[in-house]
Amino acid sequence: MTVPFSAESATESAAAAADRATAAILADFTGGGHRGVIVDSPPGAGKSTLVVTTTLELALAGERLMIVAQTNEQVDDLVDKIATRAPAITVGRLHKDGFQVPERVLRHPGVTASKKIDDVASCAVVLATADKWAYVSGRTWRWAIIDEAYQMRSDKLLAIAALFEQALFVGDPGQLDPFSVVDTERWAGLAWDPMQSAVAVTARLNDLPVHRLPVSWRLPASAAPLISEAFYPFTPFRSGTTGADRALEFTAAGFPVPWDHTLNEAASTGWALHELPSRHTVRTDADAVQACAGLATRLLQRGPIAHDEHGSHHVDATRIAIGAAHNDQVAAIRAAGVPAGITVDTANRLQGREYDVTIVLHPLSGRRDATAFHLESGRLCVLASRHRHACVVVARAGIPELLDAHPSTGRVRLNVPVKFPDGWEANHAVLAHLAGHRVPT
Amino acid sequence: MSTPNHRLDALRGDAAPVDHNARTIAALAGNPGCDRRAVLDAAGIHKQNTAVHLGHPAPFGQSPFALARARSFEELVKADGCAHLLRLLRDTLGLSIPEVAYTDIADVGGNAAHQLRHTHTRAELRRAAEDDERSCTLFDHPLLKLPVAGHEVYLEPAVIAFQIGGRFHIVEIKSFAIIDETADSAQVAAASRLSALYVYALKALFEAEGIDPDRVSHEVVLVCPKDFANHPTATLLDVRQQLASLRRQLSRLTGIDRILDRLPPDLSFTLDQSPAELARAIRTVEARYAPECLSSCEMAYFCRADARACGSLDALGRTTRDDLGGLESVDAVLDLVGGDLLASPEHAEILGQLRHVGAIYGEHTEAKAVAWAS
Amino acid sequence: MGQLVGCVTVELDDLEERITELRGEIRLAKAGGDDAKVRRLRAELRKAERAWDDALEPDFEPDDVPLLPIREQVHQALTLLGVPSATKMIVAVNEAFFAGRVTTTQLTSLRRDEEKSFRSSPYARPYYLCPALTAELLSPARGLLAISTWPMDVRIIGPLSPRTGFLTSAIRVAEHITRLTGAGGDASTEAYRLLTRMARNIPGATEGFGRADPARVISAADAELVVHLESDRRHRREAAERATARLNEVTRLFGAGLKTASRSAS
Amino acid sequence: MGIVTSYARALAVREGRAQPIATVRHLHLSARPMVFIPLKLAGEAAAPLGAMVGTDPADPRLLVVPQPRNRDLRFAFMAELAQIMLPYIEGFATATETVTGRNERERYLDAPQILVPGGRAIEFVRLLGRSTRFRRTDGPYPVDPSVPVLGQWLTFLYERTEFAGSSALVPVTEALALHWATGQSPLEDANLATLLAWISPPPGLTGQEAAAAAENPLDWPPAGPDTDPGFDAQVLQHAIRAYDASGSPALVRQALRTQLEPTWRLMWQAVDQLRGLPEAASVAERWAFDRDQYTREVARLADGGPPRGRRDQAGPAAIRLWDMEAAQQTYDAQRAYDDPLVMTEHRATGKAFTGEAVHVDADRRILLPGGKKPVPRPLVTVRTGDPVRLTPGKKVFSVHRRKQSAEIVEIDGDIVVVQLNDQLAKGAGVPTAGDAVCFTELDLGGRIRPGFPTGEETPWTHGGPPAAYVPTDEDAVEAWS
Repeated sequence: MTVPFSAESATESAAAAADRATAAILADFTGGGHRGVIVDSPPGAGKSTLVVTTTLELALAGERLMIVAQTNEQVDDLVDKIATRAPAITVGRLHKDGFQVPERVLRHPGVTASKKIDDVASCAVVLATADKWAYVSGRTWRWAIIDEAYQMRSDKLLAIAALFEQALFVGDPGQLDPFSVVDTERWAGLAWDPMQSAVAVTARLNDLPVHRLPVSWRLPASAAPLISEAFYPFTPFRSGTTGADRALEFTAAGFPVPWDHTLNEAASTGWALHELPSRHTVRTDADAVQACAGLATRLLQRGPIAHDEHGSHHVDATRIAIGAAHNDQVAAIRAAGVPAGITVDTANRLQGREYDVTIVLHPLSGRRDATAFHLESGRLCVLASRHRHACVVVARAGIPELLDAHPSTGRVRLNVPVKFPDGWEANHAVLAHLAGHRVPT
Repeated sequence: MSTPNHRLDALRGDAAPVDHNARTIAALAGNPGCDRRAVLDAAGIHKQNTAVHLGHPAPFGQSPFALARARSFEELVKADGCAHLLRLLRDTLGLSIPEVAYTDIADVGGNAAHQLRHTHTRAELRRAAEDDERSCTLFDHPLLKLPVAGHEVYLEPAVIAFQIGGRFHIVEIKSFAIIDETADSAQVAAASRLSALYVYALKALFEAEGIDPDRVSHEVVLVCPKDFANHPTATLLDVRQQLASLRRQLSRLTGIDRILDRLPPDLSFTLDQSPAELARAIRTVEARYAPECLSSCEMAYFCRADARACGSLDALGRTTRDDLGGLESVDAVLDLVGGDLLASPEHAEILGQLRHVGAIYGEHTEAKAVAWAS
Repeated sequence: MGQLVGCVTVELDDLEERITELRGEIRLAKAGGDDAKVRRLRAELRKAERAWDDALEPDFEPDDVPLLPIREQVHQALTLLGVPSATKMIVAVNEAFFAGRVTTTQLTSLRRDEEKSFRSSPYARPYYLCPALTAELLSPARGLLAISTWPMDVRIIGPLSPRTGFLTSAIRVAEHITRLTGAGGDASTEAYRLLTRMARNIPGATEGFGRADPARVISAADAELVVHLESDRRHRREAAERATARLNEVTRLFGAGLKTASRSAS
Repeated sequence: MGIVTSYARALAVREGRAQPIATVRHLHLSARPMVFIPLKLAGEAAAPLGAMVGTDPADPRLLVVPQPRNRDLRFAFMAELAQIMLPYIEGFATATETVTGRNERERYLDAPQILVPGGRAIEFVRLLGRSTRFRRTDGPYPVDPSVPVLGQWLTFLYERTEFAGSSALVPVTEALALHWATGQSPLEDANLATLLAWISPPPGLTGQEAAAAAENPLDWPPAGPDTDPGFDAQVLQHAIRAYDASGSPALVRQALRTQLEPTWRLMWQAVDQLRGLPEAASVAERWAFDRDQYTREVARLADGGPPRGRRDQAGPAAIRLWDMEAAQQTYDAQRAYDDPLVMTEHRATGKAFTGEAVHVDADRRILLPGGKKPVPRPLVTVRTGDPVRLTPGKKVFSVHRRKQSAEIVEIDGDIVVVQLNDQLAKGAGVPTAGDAVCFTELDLGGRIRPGFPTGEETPWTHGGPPAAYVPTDEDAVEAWS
C-alpha cells in the first residue's frame, strides 16, 4: 500500500503541504483575529514541531507565553526541544513539589526549573502540566499553547483559562478521550460538560478556525492509509514518506520459528499479526504476555537496523515499545522479562510517543465479551500508530467473532454529538487489514 | 437439499409464524451472539408460548397505565391536524409556514390490509419525492416493509415528516419525559434503535423505487413530553451508529443457514411434544445466556435455569465470567482451588491466581478476624 | 341517600373482596400459563365486576341532566366551530361554552345511529351528524364529524384541511369568547384554557404563559390561514364535484367504501 | 468487583448462601434511620402513586395518591410526605459540636439518614425533588408551603448520593451488595427480595431456592418505584376506577399496602443484617462530612437559599466533578485500609501486598538531590506471597501508618524492598523485623482543590459568564401531566 508516485515528488509535495499548513496556522494565531485556534494533528504529523516553531516565533518577537501539556514527560520533551533549538531563550519549567526534574531538562543553562511560579514567571516561556497550572493564579499571559488538548479535560482548561488571552489548541482527535472514575451522566449534553475535551468545549462555545496537519512524518506508507481510513474517516491524512524511504532489516538471520516469522513479516510489510490459538483467558494471558516479551527480546537479538529518510541507525531498546490496554497486563509483561530500556506501557501513557517498532497486545485478545472500554477506537488508534517502521500485534484468534457477538445496546444521551469512528467499525477495519499479515502459531 | 426457509418452517411445524415487528428486530441488537435466539426468531417461533410450555414463563408485560399514557400522548401530538408536531418541526427543522399538508395513509376506505396500505405508502412517498412543488408534508400511519431472514416484516413508524429541503425525516413519538434537556439514556437508546430501523426501511423503500436513499435523513425527530408537563418537545437524534449496527444484525440473521447446517435434520420446536422433549430439542441450539437477557428475551428464564443447572459462570454475569477468564463453571473454579481438579496447561495461570485468591480470602473470612491496621 | 350509599358500600365490600381474590388467582394462573383456567376466572371476574358496577349505578346519575339531547349539543358545538372536527374538540367546546356532558364514547355510538336512521328513513331529520370525507378516496375520514346540511366542499378533508380547520376553529372559539365578553358577560376558564391551548400552536398567537388574548389569536390565525386557504379550497371543491358526480345520496353523507374509492382513483 | 468477589460468587453458589466480601460495615447506620419506599405510576416521569415511610418498623405510614393523574392529589401527597419527612430531617438541627482547625465551624452532632430500596428509588427521589423544589406557594398553581421545602431537601439528599461514601441517602440493595457476594448476577442483586434470600435464606432452603421463590411478584412485589405490570392490570387499574366512581381511596390503599408491606419488612431485615457488622474505622470520618453538609444546607435554607438550578453552570460542574473524584479516591482507599477482606481484591491484582518485614535498616540516611545533609530513609525488606505488580519508584503507603508514604526500591521474587519517606520523626513509624506489614498504591488523597472561576468569572473558553439563574414562572407553573 505505497503511495503510487516517486519518492521525491511525494516527499516534496508532502513537505510543501505541511509548510503551507504551518504558515496558515501561525498567521491565524498571531494575526490575533481569533481568541483561539484549533489544530487537529494526526499521529506524528509534526505536532511538537509546530509547538516549538510557534514558541520560537513568539519568544524571539519578545512575547511571553505559557505552554500547557498533560504529562510531565510531555513537558520535559518540549522544554528539551525548545532549549535545544534556541538556547538563548529563557525557559521556565514549573513542576510540583518533590518532582525529580530529569537530566535532559537540567542540562540546558537557559532553563530554570522550580516548584514556585515566582522563580520562573520572568522567563520568556513557562511550561507546566495542566494539573500544575491549575494552582497558579494572579498572573496572565497574552499567549498560551495547549498541547495534547484532546486529552485535556474541559474542567482542567476551565481552571487555567483565566491565565491567558489567546490560545493555540494542538492535539490528536483520534486518541483516547478524557475519562473519569465517577459517573458523569449529570452533565451529559451540556455545552460545558466537564468530561468533554478542552477542544470540544471551546469549539462548541466559540467560533474558532480549525486547521489540520495533513501529513504524518512518523507513520510509514504501510500504516498511514489504514490509520487514516480506520480512525480519521472524515479528516484523511497521508504519509510523508513512501515505501522506498523506510526499511527495517535484521543483521542476524532468523530461524524457522513463529517469533521470527512474525518479525520477518513485520520487517518486510510494516505489520504482523502474531496469532495465538483462540481461547478465553484472564486479562494477563500468560501466552500472550510471553509472546510480547519474547518478541521484543528476539527483536533486539536480531540487531535490527532502520533505514529512513534521515539515514540509517541501529534500533536499540529505547526505540522499541510494548503497548497494552490494562495496567496489570503491562505489569505482567514487565515481569515476564523485557530487555532493559524497552518501554512497556498502557495506551493512555503511550499517547504522543514515538518508536521505531511497537509490539501491541490487542485489547480484545482472549476476551469473551467486548466492553466499551476495549472497543474505544482511541485506544486501538494509539496502540497502532506509535511506530515509524513496524507494528506487531499479538492477539488470540477469534476477535472478529467476538465483535460480531457484541451487543450494541449502548446508552444514548440527548444533545451529545455522536463520536466517529465507531469503535466497532474501527476494530473491524484494522483486523481486516491485519488478516493479510497473519502469522499463526 | 432444503432451503433455510424450509428448515425454519419445519422447526416451527404447523404453528403460525409470529411476525417480526420493529420491537423484535431492534431486540436483535441485544445479544447477537446467541444462536438460539437467532434461530427461534428467524423461524418465527412464539418464544413466550415456548417458554410457558417449558415451564419457564418470562414475567413480561406492559402496564396498562404505560400503554394508555403512550397512546394519549401520541394522540395529543397529532391532534388538530398535528398542530403540536407542526410547531415542533417549524422550530427544529425550520419547516416553512406553507408546509402543513397532511395525509393519513391508513385512510384507505376502511380497508386496512397490510399489502394495500404498503402499496399506498409507496405511491404517496414516490409522488412526494418526485415533485417538491405542492407535495405533501406529513404522512401519518405509513406502512413500511423489510425482509428479515426471508420473512416480510411490516413496520409502522409514528409519522414521517417531509420537508421542502427534499429530505425525509422519521418522527418518533415517545411518552418518556425529557427533563431539563436530558432523558433516561436507556430509553433514548431504545428509541434510537427503533427509529434507525424505520430509517433503514425507508431508505430500502426509496432504493426499490429508484429514489436516492440519501434523501432519507439519519437525523430522527424525537418527540417527547417536556419536563413534568404533557407539553410535547422535540430533539434531533443522530442514528448513524444504530443504522450501522442494525445492518450488521440483519446480515447475521440472513446468515442463519450456517447455524442451521449444524442442527440435526429432524429437529422440531413444535409444542405438541412434551416439555422435556422440547427442552432437549431447544438445547441443541447453543444459547449465549447473560443476565441482561432477563429483561429482553422471553427464553431468558429457561436459559438461566440451564445455565444454573450446569453451574455455568454465565449465570453470574459477564464481569465474573471475565474475571475468571477461561473457566466455564463454578465447579471448575472451586475444584481447581480445592485441588480436586487437575489444571490443564492452559489453566495453569488462572489456577495460580485462584489458589492465591482462595488462600487470602480464607485468611479473612474465618470466624476469628485477624488483628488489623490498629 | 346516605342510607342507600350505606347499603351499597356493604355490598361493594363483599364484591371487592371477591374481585381481589379472583384477580389474585388469575395472576397465579397466568404466571403458570394455565390459559383455560385464566379464561374461566376472567369470565367469573367480569360477572363480579358487572355486579360491582351495578351496585355503583346510583352514583353514576349526573346531578343536573343537560337540557339538550346529545346530538343537539354536538350540533351546537359543530355549528360554533364551523368545520369538521374531532370528537375531542367537540367535547372541549361543549364543556367550554355549553357546560355540557358529552363524552367521546357517546359520540362514536352516535355516529352509527345517525347512519342507521338515515338509511331507514332518509331526510326524516332536519340534519344528520356524519363523518367528513377524505378528498382522495371520498371515504369517511377518521374520527372527524360534520353536519349533513353543510355544503359538500365544507365536509371534505383535503391535505391542507386539518390545518385550515384547526386555524378556523381557533378563530371561531376566539370570536365566541369576544362575543360573550362583548355582551357584558365573560367566558368560562375552560373556554380560555381551550383558546390558550390552541394558540400555543399558532405562530405569534401567544406570549409568555398567561391566558391567550382572543384578538391576538384571531389575527395570528388569520395571518397563517390566508397562506393555505386558496389551495385548500381548490382541492376541496374539486373533490366535492367528484363526490356529487359519483356518490349516491347515502355515500354522499356517510362516505364511500373502498370500491367507489378505487374507481375514483382509476 | 474483582476476582475475589467473583470467586466469592462462585463460592456462594456452592455453599448455597451469600459469602462475605467485607469484614466491617463501610457505611454509617443511623440509630434512627427513616425508611422510605416510594411507588410511581407506570408510564409517567414522576407521578407518585404511594409510599411507605417511617422510622419505626412497627409503625409504617402509608401514603397513597388514589388518582395519580390528578395533580392536586399528587401535591396533597407531597404535602403529606413533607409532614412526615421534614420534622425528621429538620429534627437533627439541634445540638452542635465545634470543629476546630482551619475553617473552624459548628457541626450538628447527628444528621438524617434515609434508606430506600435501590438505585431506581434514588433516581425517583431526584425527580420528586426536581418536580417540587421550584413550586410557588402563590400564583397560578399554588402548593402547600412545605412542598418546595421538601423539594429542596430531596434534591440535597439526592446530590449527596453522587459522592462516594456518603450515608445520607442509602440504596439498601447496593449497601448489602457491598458486603456480600451472592450466587446470582449483580443485575439480579438489584432485587431486594432475592438479594436478602441469598444473604439469609430461611431455614431449610438454599439461597438458590429462596431466591427463586422470592422472584414471584405475587409474594414479593417489586421494591419499587416501578410496580408489577400484572398488579397494575389486575388490581390497581380496578382500584383507581373504584376511586373515580365512589370517591373512596380505600381500595387503592388496600392494593398499595399489599405491594409495600413485604418490602417494608425486607428493608428492616436488611437494616438488622447490616447492623450485624462492626462499623469500619473511616466511617465516622465520612459521616462527619455528611453532617457538615447537612449543617450547611440547614443554614442555607434558613437564609432562604434558592432552589438549586436545573443544570450546573461550568464552574460548579467542574468543582463538583473534582469533589466527586476526590471522594471516590478516598473512599476506595479507606475501604481497603479499613478492611483486610477488601484489601485482598487489591492484593490479588498486585496493587497491594502484605507480608513479614524480614529485615529493617532503620538508620539508613541518604543525600537527596540538591539536599545539604543526609536525611533518614529507612529500608524495609518484606517477604510476601502476593503477586506484586508495582514497579520500582512507585509511591506506596503503609496500611498500618496511613499518613506515611514510601516507595518501592526493588522487587525480586517474593522479596520487596520498600523505602520509607516520611513520618519518621526520631525513628518513629519504622516497623521492626518480624512485623506484619501491608503496603499499597491506594492513595487516601486529600489534595486541595484548585480554584475554579465563579459564574461571573467564567472564561471565554467556556462561553463567558452565564446569565444568573432565576427561577422562572415556567418552573412554577409547569403542570404535572
